[in-house]
Amino acid sequence: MDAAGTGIIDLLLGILMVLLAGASLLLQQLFRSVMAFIGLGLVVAVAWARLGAVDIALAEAMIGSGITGALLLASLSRMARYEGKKSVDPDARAAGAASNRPGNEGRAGPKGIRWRGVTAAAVLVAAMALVFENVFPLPAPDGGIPDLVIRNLPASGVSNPVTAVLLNFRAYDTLLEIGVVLLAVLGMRAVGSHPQFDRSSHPEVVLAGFYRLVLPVLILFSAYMVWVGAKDPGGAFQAAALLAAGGIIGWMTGTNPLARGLPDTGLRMMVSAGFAVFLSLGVLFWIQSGMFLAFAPVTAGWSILAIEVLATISIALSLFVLFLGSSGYPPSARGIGPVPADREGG
Amino acid sequence: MTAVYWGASTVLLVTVAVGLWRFFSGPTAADRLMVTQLFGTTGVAICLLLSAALGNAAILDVALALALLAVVTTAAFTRFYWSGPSRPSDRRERDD
Amino acid sequence: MIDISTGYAAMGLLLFAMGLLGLVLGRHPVRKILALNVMGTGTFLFLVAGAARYGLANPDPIPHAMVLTGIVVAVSATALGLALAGRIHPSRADTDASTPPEESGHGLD
Amino acid sequence: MIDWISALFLVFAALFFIGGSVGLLRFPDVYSRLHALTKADNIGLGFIVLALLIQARSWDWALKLLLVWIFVMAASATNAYLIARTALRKDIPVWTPPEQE
Repeated sequence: MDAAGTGIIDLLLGILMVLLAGASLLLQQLFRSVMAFIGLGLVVAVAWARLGAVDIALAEAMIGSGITGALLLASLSRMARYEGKKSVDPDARAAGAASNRPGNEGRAGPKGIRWRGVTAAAVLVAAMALVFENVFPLPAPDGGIPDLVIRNLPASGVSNPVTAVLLNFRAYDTLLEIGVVLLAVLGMRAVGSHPQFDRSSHPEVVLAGFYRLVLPVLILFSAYMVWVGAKDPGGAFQAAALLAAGGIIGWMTGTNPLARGLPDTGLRMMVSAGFAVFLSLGVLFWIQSGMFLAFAPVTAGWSILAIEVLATISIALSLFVLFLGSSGYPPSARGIGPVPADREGG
Repeated sequence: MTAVYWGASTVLLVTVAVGLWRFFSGPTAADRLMVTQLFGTTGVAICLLLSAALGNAAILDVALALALLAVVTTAAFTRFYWSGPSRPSDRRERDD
Repeated sequence: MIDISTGYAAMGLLLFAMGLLGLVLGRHPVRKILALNVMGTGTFLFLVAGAARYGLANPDPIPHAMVLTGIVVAVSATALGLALAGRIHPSRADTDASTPPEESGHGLD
Repeated sequence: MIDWISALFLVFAALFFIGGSVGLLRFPDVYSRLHALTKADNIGLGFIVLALLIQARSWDWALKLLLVWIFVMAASATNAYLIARTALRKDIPVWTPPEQE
């Protein structure tokens, strides 16, 4: 297996990716599409590892299998339940619109699909032609940018080039990215309330047992990710995704301490802490050195670690709140999470 | 030894591709879920092999993450999607 | 044997195109969100394939960092989109019942 | 020598993964397919971990391999329980052998 050329592995990965992407777009029942999309995430995680992008493989594995799947399944179930209920709900007047099977989309009308299909295919052919004309074959690498990163790595405070780019050389990208996550949480506070959620009346004893086994490892793994991110693949995003996934598992068992409610002020402070500290450190160095986010080489390592720790907490809570907001519970003043765990059935 | 690792990964990817048949034929939603479980486990196995083949210990962390979080999708499925009373559609071809 | 970065870049373009078609042709909001995510995956593949031109052992870290932020933004946007879809969806029940869904043209499907 | 043992373990692993896939395709109901799937999880992955363990370059490498195996087993047991219980609750039929004439 030659590292510079494609092999059977790449061919198989490609076939799987196309099949699963096609399935997630074409299958008429949305549940099947969602399952295909979850499978696509797993295949893509392997592809990242194969392409030497281990940082991305970690993030994809954690977010894809820990958050996206649960998010999609929970939202889809809520919508399906709502659509199923619509015909018997006296407030919903339009039984006609409920002709779709719950959770599925009906067939598009022949007229709509033809016009949209023609337009889309035309745009697509033009775009693909442009891309093939201008981008293929990819230009030969000049070695300039990676060399620049490697040369300046000692001044960045960390030795993992991806972390150096993320939190030092292009720190404004990451600052704005944390800002976008914060904005999503703000948006979720506005629209993400949909309080009906049929809690299963059965206690999840086995899942709770697994949760007790896995939670310490998740927390340890997450701390390890933050720490190791300075020199090896890992970092705040991966750590945050692990913690958020732990929160989601715990919430599904009904025994999550967070589920008993977190004071709203505390929640707000913790969700925005990462962005706030990142921004203030950036301004601090602006005053000191005249350049926004220009970390001094001496203190860069510690600044980055401080930002990463707080960003981990903020992003983890944000992802958890986003999951709850889109899967049935409003992150409202009552605190996040469901009412205390169901007790019936012992 | 590296060639053996690559060969084993290829075989595993083929088994996954074959398992995809169960995804398209169903019949119940749980069958489709099981195919994604197979993807997850095989993904763990391939990551282990890749880490040995490329000599990159960090890929082991990817495998560990996949292993630790394998339960999330199943739990969400049973907790949200397949919660509630039994419907005739659960047992038939259509798995909505 | 195709060069590895060209191969994965072509795969990324293909996924992007498939996602774009799905986005335009899909009717259900969840389908559109899935399609957007497929487009995102295609974009990420293209970027990482570009980074792999410098070799798999030490690829260009800048696209990697961009894709990493992209993945987190994508999952946040997906969550917000699903919440919005959940809010749009019930309101579709309030549109005129006499109009079949494919002709009502409310732009939300 | 060690390489040959590793390769042998990898062959066993591949056999169990192939068996898992074939079982997933051929077995008649959800419960038996679940059995095939978890065999691939536990024993197939176990053999891969064994094959790599005897090749491990350092102790932390070996420790991570063992952790992966332990958690895959724990997760697949939990998953199998969750799926089987929910399927039973959903009255998914259990396959019974056809009557002998």
